[in-house]
Amino acid sequence: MPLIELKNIQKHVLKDINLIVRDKELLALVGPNGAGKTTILNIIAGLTDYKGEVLFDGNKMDHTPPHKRGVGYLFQDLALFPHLDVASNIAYGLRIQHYPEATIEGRVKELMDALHITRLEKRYPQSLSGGEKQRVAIARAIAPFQKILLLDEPTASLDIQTSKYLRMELCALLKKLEITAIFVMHDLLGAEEIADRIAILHKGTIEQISRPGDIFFNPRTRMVSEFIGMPNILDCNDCRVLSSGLIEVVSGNMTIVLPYEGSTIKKIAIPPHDIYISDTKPPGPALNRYRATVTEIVPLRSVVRIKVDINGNSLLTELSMEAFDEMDLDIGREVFVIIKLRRLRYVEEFDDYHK
Amino acid sequence: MPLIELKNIQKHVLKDINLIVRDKELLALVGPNGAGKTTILNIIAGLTDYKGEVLFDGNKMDHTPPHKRGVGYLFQDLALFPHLDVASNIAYGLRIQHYPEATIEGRVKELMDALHITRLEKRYPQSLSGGEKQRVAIARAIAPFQKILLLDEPTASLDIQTSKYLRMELCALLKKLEITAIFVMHDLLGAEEIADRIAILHKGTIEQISRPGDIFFNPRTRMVSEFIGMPNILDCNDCRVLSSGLIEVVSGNMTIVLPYEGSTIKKIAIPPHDIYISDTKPPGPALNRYRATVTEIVPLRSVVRIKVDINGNSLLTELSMEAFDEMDLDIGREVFVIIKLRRLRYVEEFDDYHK
Amino acid sequence: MTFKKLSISMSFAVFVMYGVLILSLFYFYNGSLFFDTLISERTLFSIRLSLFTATVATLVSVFCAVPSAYALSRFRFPGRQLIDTILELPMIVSPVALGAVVLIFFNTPPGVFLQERGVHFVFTIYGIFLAQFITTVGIAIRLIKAAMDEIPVRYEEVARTLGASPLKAFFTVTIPLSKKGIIAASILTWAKALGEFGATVTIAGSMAMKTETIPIAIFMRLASADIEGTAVLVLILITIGLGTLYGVRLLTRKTTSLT
Amino acid sequence: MTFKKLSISMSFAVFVMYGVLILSLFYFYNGSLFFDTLISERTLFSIRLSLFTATVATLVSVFCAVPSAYALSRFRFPGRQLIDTILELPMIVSPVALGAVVLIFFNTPPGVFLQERGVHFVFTIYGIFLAQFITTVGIAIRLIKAAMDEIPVRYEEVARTLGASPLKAFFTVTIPLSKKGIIAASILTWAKALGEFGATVTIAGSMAMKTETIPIAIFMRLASADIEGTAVLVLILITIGLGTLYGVRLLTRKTTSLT
Amino acid sequence: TSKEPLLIFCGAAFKRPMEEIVTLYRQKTGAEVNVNYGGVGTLFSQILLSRQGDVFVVPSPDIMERAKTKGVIVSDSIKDIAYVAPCINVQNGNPKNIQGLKDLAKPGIRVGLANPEIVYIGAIAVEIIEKNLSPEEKKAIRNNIVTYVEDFNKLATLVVLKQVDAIIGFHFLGGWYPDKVDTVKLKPNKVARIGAGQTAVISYTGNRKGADEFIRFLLSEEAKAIFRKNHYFGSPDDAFRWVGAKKPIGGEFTAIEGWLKK
Ligand SMILES: Nc1ncnc2c1ncn2[C@@H]1O[C@H](COP(=O)(O)OP(=O)(O)OP(=O)(O)O)[C@@H](O)[C@H]1O
Ligand SMILES: Nc1ncnc2c1ncn2[C@@H]1O[C@H](COP(=O)(O)OP(=O)(O)OP(=O)(O)O)[C@@H](O)[C@H]1O
Ligand SMILES: [Mg+2]
Ligand SMILES: [Mg+2]
Repeated sequence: MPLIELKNIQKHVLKDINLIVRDKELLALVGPNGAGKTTILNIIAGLTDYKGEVLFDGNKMDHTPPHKRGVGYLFQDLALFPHLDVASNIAYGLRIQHYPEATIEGRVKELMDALHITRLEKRYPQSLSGGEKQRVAIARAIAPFQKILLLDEPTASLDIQTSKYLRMELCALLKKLEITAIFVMHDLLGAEEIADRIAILHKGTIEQISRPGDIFFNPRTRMVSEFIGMPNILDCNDCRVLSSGLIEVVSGNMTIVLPYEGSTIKKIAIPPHDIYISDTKPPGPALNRYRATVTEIVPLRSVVRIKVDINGNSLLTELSMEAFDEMDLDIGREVFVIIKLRRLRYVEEFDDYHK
Repeated sequence: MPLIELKNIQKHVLKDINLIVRDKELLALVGPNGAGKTTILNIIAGLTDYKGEVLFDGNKMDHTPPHKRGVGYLFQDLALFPHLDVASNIAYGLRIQHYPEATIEGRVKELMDALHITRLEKRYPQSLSGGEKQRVAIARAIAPFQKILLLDEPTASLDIQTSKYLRMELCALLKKLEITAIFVMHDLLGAEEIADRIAILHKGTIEQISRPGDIFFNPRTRMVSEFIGMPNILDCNDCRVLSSGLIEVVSGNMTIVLPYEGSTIKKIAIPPHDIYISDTKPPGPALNRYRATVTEIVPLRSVVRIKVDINGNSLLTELSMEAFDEMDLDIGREVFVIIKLRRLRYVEEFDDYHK
Repeated sequence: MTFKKLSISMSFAVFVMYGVLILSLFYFYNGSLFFDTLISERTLFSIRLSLFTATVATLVSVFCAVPSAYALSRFRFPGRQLIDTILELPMIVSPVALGAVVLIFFNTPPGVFLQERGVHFVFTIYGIFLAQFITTVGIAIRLIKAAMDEIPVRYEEVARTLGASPLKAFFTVTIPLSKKGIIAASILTWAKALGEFGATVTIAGSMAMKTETIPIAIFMRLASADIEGTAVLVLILITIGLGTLYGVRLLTRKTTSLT
Repeated sequence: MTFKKLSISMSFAVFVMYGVLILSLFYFYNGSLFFDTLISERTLFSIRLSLFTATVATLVSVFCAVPSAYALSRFRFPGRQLIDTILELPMIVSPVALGAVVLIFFNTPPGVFLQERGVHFVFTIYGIFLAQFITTVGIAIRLIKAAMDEIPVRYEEVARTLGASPLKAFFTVTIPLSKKGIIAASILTWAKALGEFGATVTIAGSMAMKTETIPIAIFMRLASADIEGTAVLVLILITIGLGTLYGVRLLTRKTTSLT
Repeated sequence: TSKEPLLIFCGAAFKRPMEEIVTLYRQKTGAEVNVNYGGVGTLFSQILLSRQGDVFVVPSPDIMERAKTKGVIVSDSIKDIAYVAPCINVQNGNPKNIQGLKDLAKPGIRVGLANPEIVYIGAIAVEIIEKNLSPEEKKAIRNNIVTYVEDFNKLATLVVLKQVDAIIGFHFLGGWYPDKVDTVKLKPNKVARIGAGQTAVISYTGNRKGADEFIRFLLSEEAKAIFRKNHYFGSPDDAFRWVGAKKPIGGEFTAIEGWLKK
């Protein structure tokens, strides 16, 4: 059953948003700056007016004030209460909802522990560092046991370690408490780790909404594949395990060799900057090395995108401006192409053992 | 010649900071939340009092007011002027320094173009999205041609594509204009891409300061290796190129097979979560698969860290709590260990062709 | 640095101006008269009356002003601009005239009606409250509104998403955040109520031991061209007034500097 | 929703109170007297004099108040708390008494010295300025300070890193950001100066065609028990005063709502 | 009954004796008496608008006339209670050596007057100037007038605080401020009239008996003694003797018209 439904929402950049978030689902909202992510959250929380309809559990919410919607919201700009110390900021929602003082204390302590801010308990927001503020804001948004949680870039100011653990813990916590949540994120990889589904928003339109892997390997629009930074996605027609611990994958008229790790490969994604071009024959063994023809040259700001054709397979590569200047490439020219294996991604037939 | 020198700086969490930033250098300041990064920038910009000495070009700056230091500063909280539109925000520093109106106009236009905010020219900050605000703040900090630039998490709210391009462009721009810059970042990988040197700050102490690769492969303290998330760094004693396009690397009593890409390998770093443990013999070929003994179990919040011993080589692995619960591991137990190749990093003897 | 000095000097200049005015009172100062006046039953009554009425009037004024200021600061409703402007009335119309207007009101049918129903303001202590309330409530609203205008609505929104009703958000967020402004407004209101003379004397009269507040007592001295007595009473008023305010300020500083 | 209604009602209640006061003037209103009074040479002189002096006094007051408020809001220096408190003086001491204190000052040696050097405030139009200045500058400072207190220092810091000296940061950041507060303070100051009676009449006297401002003219009517004339003049004062302020407010609303 | 509180409106010029008299009256009768002091014109407005009060005490008959016209007072209850004579008052020791009316026209003399529109002594002063001086002198004196004040007491303050050199005031000021104010008598022929403090019952009174009783006390010898102690004249004759000639008491006058618009 859908828990949150948006119908024909229009506001600012949002053109005509229709979105369903299922009960207990964890939806990641991903998209470039100015796509309308925060606007969507504001609409769900009831903080702004809009055209269209918002339904929770099938009930129209358009005239329900924010405090009756039961929606926890981590604001992008945090907005910690400057007149309350860290503990009171976190306890605010619990106090206002008249939880017993013992519950409040326990909950606040637990959250402060989880977010490593116990030692900041009595400090006021203006003396906190950026990341410390974000942690407090997260704790405050989660504290009052609300059924729906909206998190606008919860890890933007966190250091990588914290950000990673937090993501995973939040995810576990939400699942345990059966909370329906929308995460806004910039980092598609981070989103994939935790989300049940990912919605890609671009210029006020939802370009795609699907399970994590799907977005990666089935980008439905050009925008999505640009956005995930993986325009080279190859379907594998055939796989052959080599005796030496490698697997040979055939895609169109091209053969790519990968380390074999015990599974059949369905699709490969190659980031453009991991495909190298050389105008001279490079040294070393001939692993994943091809002859190709330049078919298109698109100079961007600091890099040049070059489309090459390898036996009828079209690949997009990326070259730094300096490297490009050195090489004197032209459309129609023959070049050597090397595919690096480092950052290859692939969909396997069965998944990893523990994940 | 050192451009910025900090001598025995003390303030808040900062214990006794000594730091030299060389002329035209691009230094990345990396560290967990609350390490004191922002505090260091504030001290260099002259926005706070402190114990110790700050020197620019050998001149004591401790009593020079901020506007005479010639330091551009991107604040972590952005702090766009709410009474000025986007163009005027960017032009502020130029106007105040009496640049001719034509220069101002050109500069503002150029920066707005570079940051894709030209269409926001006449908008006021409060109607901008988080990422749009950050772009404006970056443009404003860069605009007035200052000799020193401090950027506090310049890409925190940017989407990944923009963030990547911006990093590279900023880097090119700074080099071109011979600006000395300090970037505060959370993302070590991002820092490596652009920084001349990286300083790792932790709890008010500079733990290490060295060239990008060095930090990665020669973490000088336990904290640093924890922070970079790569506790498994193996020196390679020997390399053997296999005929099949693979290379066999010997480290201690262990042999690891990697795809051979034309270079000899010096060191390998393996992220703990890319080392899988299984209590039963996994299917598939025996590539990078070992028998090991569990020597230590450290339950963290949502993951468990397990130290294993492979023929005398100690490796740290990471397991999700659920997987751990399923497996019933104990110290001294024999397990199977598989090293995935996907996210391996290695130092090669010679570098890639174009980079 | 020079600008800092300049602006501090300017504030000192204003201080000196008011300070010199206070000091010049000592030119006519007569120590024994000061104490005789201070401990006379009549002066003590005036002091008590003044402190009591000013405090009550301030409480009522601020009580009305806080929600009104909030409405004017946060909501857009027809007539808002008009209300905002009319609040200047007690400034534009001098207190004596304002008092006269109140008396005029009590002459109109609704005023007569009220008075016949036992609402006796004229020449009673309630008249003092009324005078002080009318002359202060407008300015109290404007002061508190000015403070609330500067507080981002965002914090109230946050409170709403945490389950606070508008009323609760108002009490737990808006009021604490504008505390500084409300205290400043209360102080000013109290000062103005304490010093209120023109409207008070017109509405409540100047009856000794009944409606004689300190400002009225000062006026009575002045009205007998008793300069020494005037100087002494003004000094008493200033001592009590500024002393109280200084105390309040010291007390509230700790609380407000934290936030 | 109910709270919103409640707070709006409260502001309406205050509006109604002041509105009823104004309306009750019409009980004694006499149309032809209104126009006769309005176009009489003497009234026109009073109007011109009042508008002129109030405007000049407001300009001077605000000019002194802005840097002083900034100093009190941003810098910690010895005596700050004391200065802050003494600003309440013109509130605590009623205008008539304040005027008397000024007269007393001109009777002390420094005052005599000033007067002998040709500084003639007493019984001149400069006395009107002085009276209006003294009664308004304190409150103007406190109002502007209240607004500046709410503006984060951060914006000034940003300006400094962009190369702005403290003075420039003040003009390009602090002033524009506190524009709303400064305008509100100016409006209140102007209103108070326009309505200032007690100190003016004491320092500058009440000579028709010389120092007779509208509030003084109103008092003259009241003191001759000319209720109709009083009502008419109060209406004229209110019309001019509130009218001007309403206009100013409409004009500045556009500019301030943008920011 | 006379135990009902009595509300009296009293012109500020009579505050000194009235306070004593009221205290005495309270002691004698135990009645509750409240007195509002103030500018007499303002008091008049207050009575008009509040429709309250029992007894009105004014320092001059003109206001009583107008009160009568407006029906504010019971017309047959008007009584004279004390008398005052106009004179010139100067700073202590008469530093500018002002000997008579003409001296006020000398260049450089600062003269203060009560506002003739609203204060009785202001009107009397204007009348004296109008009747006794040549047009040139009048012009000169008008140039010397630095201010009008809005009530009698401020007139006294002007001299006490040395803001003016001379005022045209009442004879008792010298007695009130022996070490601050000196009196310069006008020549008998210059004085046009003497003033009389009057009292009357206010028509809105709800306690006519108490009001009458209080007025009777005001006219008693005890009260007269207090007036005398405060340097008022207890009878017209005392005043005439001080002035040096018999003069009309109170009355209407129209001399001030030309003074309003300068
Ligand atoms: N009040 C407004 N008036 C006009 N446009 C607005 C207003 N508020 C937001 N916008 C625009 O709507 C678009 C979407 O804003 P939103 O804040 O939802 O973006 P976002 O997806 O959250 O971006 P980011 O990743 O940068 O936070 C932006 O381009 C923004 O400029
Ligand atoms: N005014 C203050 N009083 C006390 N402690 C403070 C104050 N300001 C900052 N700190 C503390 O100093 C430490 C360093 O703060 P700083 O802002 O420099 O951290 P940071 O490295 O920038 O962290 P982040 O990545 O979260 O932005 C933090 O723990 C912070 O709580
Ligand atoms: Mg956003
Ligand atoms: Mg920081």
